[in-house]
Amino acid sequence: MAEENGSNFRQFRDGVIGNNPVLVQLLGMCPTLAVTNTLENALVMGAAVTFVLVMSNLVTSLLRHQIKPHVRILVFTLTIATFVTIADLVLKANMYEVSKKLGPFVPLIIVNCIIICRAEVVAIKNGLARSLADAFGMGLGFTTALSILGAIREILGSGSLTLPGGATSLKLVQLPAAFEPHAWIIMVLPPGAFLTLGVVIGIVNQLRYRKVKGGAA
Amino acid sequence: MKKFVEESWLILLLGVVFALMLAGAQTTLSARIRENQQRALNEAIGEVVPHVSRTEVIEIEGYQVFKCHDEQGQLSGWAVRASGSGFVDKITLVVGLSPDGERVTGLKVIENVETPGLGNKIEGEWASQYEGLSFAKAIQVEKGPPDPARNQIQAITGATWSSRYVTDIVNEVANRVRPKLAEHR
Amino acid sequence: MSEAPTVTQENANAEQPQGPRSFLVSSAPHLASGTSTRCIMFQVVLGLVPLWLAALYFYRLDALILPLVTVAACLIAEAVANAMRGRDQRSLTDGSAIVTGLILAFSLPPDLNPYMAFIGGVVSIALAKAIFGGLGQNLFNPAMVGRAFLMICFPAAMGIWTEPVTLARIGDTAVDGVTMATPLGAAMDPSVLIPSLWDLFCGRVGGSLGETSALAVLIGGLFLVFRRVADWRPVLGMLATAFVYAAIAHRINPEFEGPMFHLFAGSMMFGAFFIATDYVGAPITPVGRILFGIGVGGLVMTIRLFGAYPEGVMFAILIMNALTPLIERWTVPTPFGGHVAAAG
Amino acid sequence: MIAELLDGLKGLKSFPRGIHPPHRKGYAEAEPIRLFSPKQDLLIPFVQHIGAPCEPIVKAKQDVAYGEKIADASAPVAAPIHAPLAGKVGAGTMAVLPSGRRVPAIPLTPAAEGEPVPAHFLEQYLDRNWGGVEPSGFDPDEICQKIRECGVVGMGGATFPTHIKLKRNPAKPIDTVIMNGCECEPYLTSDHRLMLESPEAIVVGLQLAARACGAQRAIVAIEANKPDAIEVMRQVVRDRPGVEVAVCATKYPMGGERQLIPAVLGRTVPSAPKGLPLDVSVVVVNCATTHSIARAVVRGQPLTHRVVTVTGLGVSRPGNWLVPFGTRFSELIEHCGGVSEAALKVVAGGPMMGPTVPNLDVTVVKGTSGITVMTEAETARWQETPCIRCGLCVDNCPLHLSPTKIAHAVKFRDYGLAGAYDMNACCECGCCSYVCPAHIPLAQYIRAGKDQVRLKAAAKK
Amino acid sequence: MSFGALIGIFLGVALVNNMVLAGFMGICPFLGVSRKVDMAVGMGCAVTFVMTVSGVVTWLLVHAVLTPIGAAFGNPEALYFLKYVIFIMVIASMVQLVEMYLRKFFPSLYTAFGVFLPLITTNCAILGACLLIDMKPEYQNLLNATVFAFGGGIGFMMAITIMAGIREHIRFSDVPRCLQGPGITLLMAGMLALAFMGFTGIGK
Amino acid sequence: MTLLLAAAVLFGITLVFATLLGIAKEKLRVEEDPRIPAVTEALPAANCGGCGFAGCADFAKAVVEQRVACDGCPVGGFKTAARIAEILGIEVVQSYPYRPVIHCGAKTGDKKGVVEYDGVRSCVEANVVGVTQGCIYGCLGFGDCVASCNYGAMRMEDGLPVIDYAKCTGCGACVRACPRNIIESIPFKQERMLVIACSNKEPARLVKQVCTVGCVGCKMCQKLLADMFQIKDNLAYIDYEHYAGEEDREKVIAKCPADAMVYFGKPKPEYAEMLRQEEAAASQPV
Repeated sequence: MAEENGSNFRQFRDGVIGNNPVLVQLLGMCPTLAVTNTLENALVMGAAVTFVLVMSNLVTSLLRHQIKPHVRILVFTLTIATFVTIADLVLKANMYEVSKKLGPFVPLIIVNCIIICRAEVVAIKNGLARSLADAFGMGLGFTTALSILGAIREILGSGSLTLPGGATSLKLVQLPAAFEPHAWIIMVLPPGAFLTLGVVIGIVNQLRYRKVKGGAA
Repeated sequence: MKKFVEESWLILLLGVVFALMLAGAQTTLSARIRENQQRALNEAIGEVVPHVSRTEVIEIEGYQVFKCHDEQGQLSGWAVRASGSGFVDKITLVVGLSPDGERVTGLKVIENVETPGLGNKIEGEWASQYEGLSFAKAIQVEKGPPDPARNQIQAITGATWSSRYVTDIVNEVANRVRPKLAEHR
Repeated sequence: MSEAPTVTQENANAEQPQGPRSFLVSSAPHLASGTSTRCIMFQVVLGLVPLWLAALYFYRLDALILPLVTVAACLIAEAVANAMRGRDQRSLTDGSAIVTGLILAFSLPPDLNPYMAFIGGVVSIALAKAIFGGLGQNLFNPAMVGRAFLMICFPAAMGIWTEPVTLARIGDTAVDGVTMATPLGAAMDPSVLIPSLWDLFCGRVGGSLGETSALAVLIGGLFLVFRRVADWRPVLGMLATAFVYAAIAHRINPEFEGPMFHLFAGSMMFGAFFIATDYVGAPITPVGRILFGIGVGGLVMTIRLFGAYPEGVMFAILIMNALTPLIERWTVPTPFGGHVAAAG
Repeated sequence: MIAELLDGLKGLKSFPRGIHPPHRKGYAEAEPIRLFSPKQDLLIPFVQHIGAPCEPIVKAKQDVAYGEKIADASAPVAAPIHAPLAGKVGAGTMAVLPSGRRVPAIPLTPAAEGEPVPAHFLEQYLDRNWGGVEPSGFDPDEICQKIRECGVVGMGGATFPTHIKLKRNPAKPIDTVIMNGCECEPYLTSDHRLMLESPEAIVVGLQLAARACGAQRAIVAIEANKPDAIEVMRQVVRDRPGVEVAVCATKYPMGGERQLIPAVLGRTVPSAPKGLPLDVSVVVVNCATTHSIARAVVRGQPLTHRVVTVTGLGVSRPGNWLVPFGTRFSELIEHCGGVSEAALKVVAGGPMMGPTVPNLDVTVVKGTSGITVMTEAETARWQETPCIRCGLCVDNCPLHLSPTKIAHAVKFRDYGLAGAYDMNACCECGCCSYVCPAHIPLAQYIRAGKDQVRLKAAAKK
Repeated sequence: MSFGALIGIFLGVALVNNMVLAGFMGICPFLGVSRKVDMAVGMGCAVTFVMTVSGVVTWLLVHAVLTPIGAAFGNPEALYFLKYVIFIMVIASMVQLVEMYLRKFFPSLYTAFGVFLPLITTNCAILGACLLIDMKPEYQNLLNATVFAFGGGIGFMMAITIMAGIREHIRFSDVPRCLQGPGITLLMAGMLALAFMGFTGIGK
Repeated sequence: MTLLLAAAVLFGITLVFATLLGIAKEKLRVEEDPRIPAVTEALPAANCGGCGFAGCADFAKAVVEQRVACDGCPVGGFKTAARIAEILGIEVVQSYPYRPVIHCGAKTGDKKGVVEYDGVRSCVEANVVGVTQGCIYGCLGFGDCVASCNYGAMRMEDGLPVIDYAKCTGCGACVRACPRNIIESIPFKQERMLVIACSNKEPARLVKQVCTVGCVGCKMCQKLLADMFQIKDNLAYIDYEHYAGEEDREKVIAKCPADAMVYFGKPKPEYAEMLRQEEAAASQPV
């Protein structure tokens, strides 16, 4: 992938659409399932991951000539863990409520395979611009996928759509209280997460197959 | 040894640099984080006890009890942080007591993982039923319309169990904390 | 034969007047017992008739609407799934979707909003069956998946149990809305009176549409067992385990209800005869089926006595469905005469 | 299960599981055995047994007498073939066996003059005068030798050379010989008729077989649905010490040796393909085979004819015929009134295990116990629908296998998995296909799987 | 702490709040290594082992290193911000050490489940367990923490083995093409999670 | 203060782990042949099992341990073999792509004795019934080979499988799928190869009874080109070691009375190109 020719923009676009980390590469499943019960959580998590991704790609790309192969993973982990801690502290300081809801999944970004995968595949082999374009693309792709899931689950499960807005969250949509007995509560519970993601991945695959078929014909 | 240093200088260096970065972030942000945590608790206390300007933390029977004072420095009530088992998992709440410890001045559930849309209604409007109930005898949960005179509250439809667990926690507080309040007055 | 024209397989006989007559070839055996999937499904429906009659008696109109809605939902979902997979619609007539719909309906609260029942039916077929490739390939019992979905989705609506009409006094205006606790709910709640065993047996208690009357379930269920449509192994395994479990628990802690109560209360009987005996989700091996029954019985009682939910049949069946592949794997029957050596 | 309990109460010998297909033996049950004399050429295949093919020892255009040996093999597992009729041999060609195999054969034109078979052949064949024969007077090796010379093979369908089966093996001594008169296949009545019309020869043959392999005990096993045969056998056995009659429950596949041995003796035969009845000290011999043994050893008569049941709704006059080997199905059936318009399948043997033949250009061989012509109404057409995992095949498999699992594995060409479910232990009795409500041809899948595994193993070598 | 409470912790993390099905941790191996039952069991064993060991080691590091040093300088919590970095380093090193050790001294064991070991480093169930132990006050006690970590591993093994059984079972099923692989696995996991909700309240 | 403390602690812990790992690396070193991953990298990673091993990695191990020749990967063909040889540092032997051909040429109209068959519509299962058509050697026509092809390179046409050589990778799945062993992998020395499209081992008279295009074993081809053709069991075989030139082949085809010889072929364009280059290289003086 890194050897392929193409603009930085293309690298960016690939991360969002063609090579979406969640829906196509199936990486970073844990937060995808865990924090998408509301759109707000999904967006905050997406932002946090994007931040860590960018920083880790930045550091890795800068240090790529110094890193010895066998300590590679250790360096990655150290970098990622540091920036995750920073992200966690920032969240706790500025969005306390949301950070409480995300619980252990902010620190768990450390083991999110997307980040280590991008460091390994792109950042260690490429210059700064390319690495950053990739990080932003992947981060945006991740956030998009999470938002889609978050929106589906929140609207079906709670009848609302919430945007993160600091101390007071912003309700984008709020269905009337009469909707409440008809909310699909399963959607905000664990089974709903698995089912929604399964269906979404099925739909994405269907679209991809159709595209492939159309391209061949 | 030389080889070892050659191989790991980067890690050691990074370790130091990152530690410095982290410590920096920690020092700048820790005050606000603590403030956030405090504020969340204070808000809850403010909701269950009227007129709070200053609190004092004491421990009674293993419970965290906040002794609340109003602007004039007079005792305005007590807030007790208590937790107990719920339908799904633990429920943590703050219950407010009048200065004499005879009445419930408010109840706020801080943490729960009860069934969304059902059991987790204990977080909302429902909890205001407790306001004004007496501690003289155990609070009861009734499925039908409650009789406040008999110290009753109405269960959430379909979530009788969550309602009952909350009440149990409150009654437990009444039994264990209330008698000892006088000592700290 | 030498200059025989092109012979297609279908008209081989017709186009060879001068050659020797040819016959249909096939692999032995050339006889069949005459049963069919449809025939089995029809018998299950027949076995459900006593339950339906009891439900009609207790819940009147609800017993008519709910099954209709769920069966319709299941058939529609099946038809759509067939269309999406580009298959013919033959599977609509094999009766499996109807059975799923009926069992789902009979496990729902009588007063449930029909649109929710419809969602349950669609989920049953779409989620539990169609995505696995249709009849026989599903893993979880479709009706139970549908019910579990509804249970978690609409816990409030799924927790309202109408009082059987026959219990209401004549002239009572609010016949429709009277609710009462199910016997199992009562068992968890010290403030509610527990119905007598006789009431339980007849069905004069609150509960799902088809499960309240143990008598009706027994009639239908024994019919199926006698017809060998339902296997006796899971039934016996489940009921015996539940009985023993309840008896021991009752002996240790008398606050738990006795074994007879647990057999007749809730959907234990219905589950044993109509759900645990569902072929597809259960192991195919004889020993596996007994283990399946024992597992269901044990889980039901564990959930009833120690879990948060008053009734555990649905969850127990789903959990054992999930364990079925492992049970099957570990209970491969020994051939009469021992295993063939791996080297052979 | 209830049926098994009832069988036990009635004192019938039985085995667990198995099925109860319709008997349909009424078509030919009452028809006495008659001799069939073909007018057309016979086509005598050189492979009428399991083992090495025979080589012809006659030349084209040579005249042969009745019973003259016309083909033999030097290999140990083989049996010679004798001329079933007096006549003229033609040039070598190929014949189609009922199994579909094409094998070398020679035509034999019946002699135009004189009797092609000895006079009173039928009476001689069904002779009931065996009173003076005492099996102890024969030497075991001599018995085997004579059996081989007369070309006797297992006539239940397996066609394994009998002299090999009966040869004493010090490592695996035999204590019991069972005469298999169950005839559990629906439709077929040839064994039944033979037991009624020539019981003495069968019992003598059984005793000779016991003598050959050194067994102390000889058992005549008959299914309960043949009370007349049981009666006749009991009378014959009365003055034959050491021979007993066992009445078995009417159940398919009672006639399979892996079912018959547990039912009669309570012993379990180790699984195929390695386990054999002799591992539990038992030999099972078909009743037509014992009949041939007696004729071969005592009278020196070669195996040239056998009783064939021609039955089914597709033929006008069902019957039991004594037929020379090499007779074409077409001629025999023509003699029985021909095939009706409604006929759909022609099965060589019974409907549970017999192979179908594509046309009537097939010859009767030593293993052909019957020809069943079935109409659409009698037989089943398989329209495969999805397996609903009802477990009926598992519950009814007499070998306690999981047929649906094996069939599924074969369907997806995972022969390793099929082997893990003990595919090779299957006896292909067809109970699974019979009971399957989804109409899955389970037996065909399993047969195909075994076939493939065998081919792959052969290719590896 | 009574024995009953330990059982409660064990059941709570193994069944009720199963790491995979209710906690969404360890999803990647759950999807990736659940094709064969044998492999799933191997992975489950490896995870259980590493999870227990790292649970204990991180607990010790927090309570025996960070807290005392912090306390010595005035604030016991002063160094808690280093937790994440330390946790992940412990896990990564543990996994690598275990892998090297097995490879050197137990090659047969290494070939049996050594292939899963590198996967464990990025298995969030391990880090998740360490974090949960650290977050919840009831695991201040080392014994409770150990039982929790072990129970979490067993819960993971159970979930992945069941899923592997199911996937072997439906290997020949006619699943729509777009759902084959992760799609159907996620949907099945959803139904499994639905079933596991029945355990709600047990061991409380 | 916190700053320094943090730095010290993290430095300390990092030092401990780095040392531990460093020591472990020395003490617990295990040698693995570095060529194995290199070879694995060079393989097509289709994991098709065409080589007879349990996947590409397994094959790589076998190649490095010299249990199998470097051209054992049927999918990779010559290019891969060359890469592997380069990694292993050995000489490459001339290797042709192996592709399947079908030794039966009887289309639906050419078959005789076809009867109605009731049962599983699949070759392996139909083969145990065995008598669905007169010829017991010929193609059954249910398309097991088509179903076995993972590359969509086969289809049934008029009762016979047709191979799309542009898609075929030569993995051999169809060869294994055929219960009658009609499909064989042969070396494609040219774009299209001559094949005896018959497997019937019976004498001429019987072959004619069941098929209009079957090889009758007349030995005409052997007479014309004894090197290339052999007759065994009434059936002609082609020895591809001695594959004759086009002119000779055309002569034989014209003389064959049974029309049992058929050309199969047109492999992938890149193979054609590759072969052309090789031929050109071979013709140049060294």
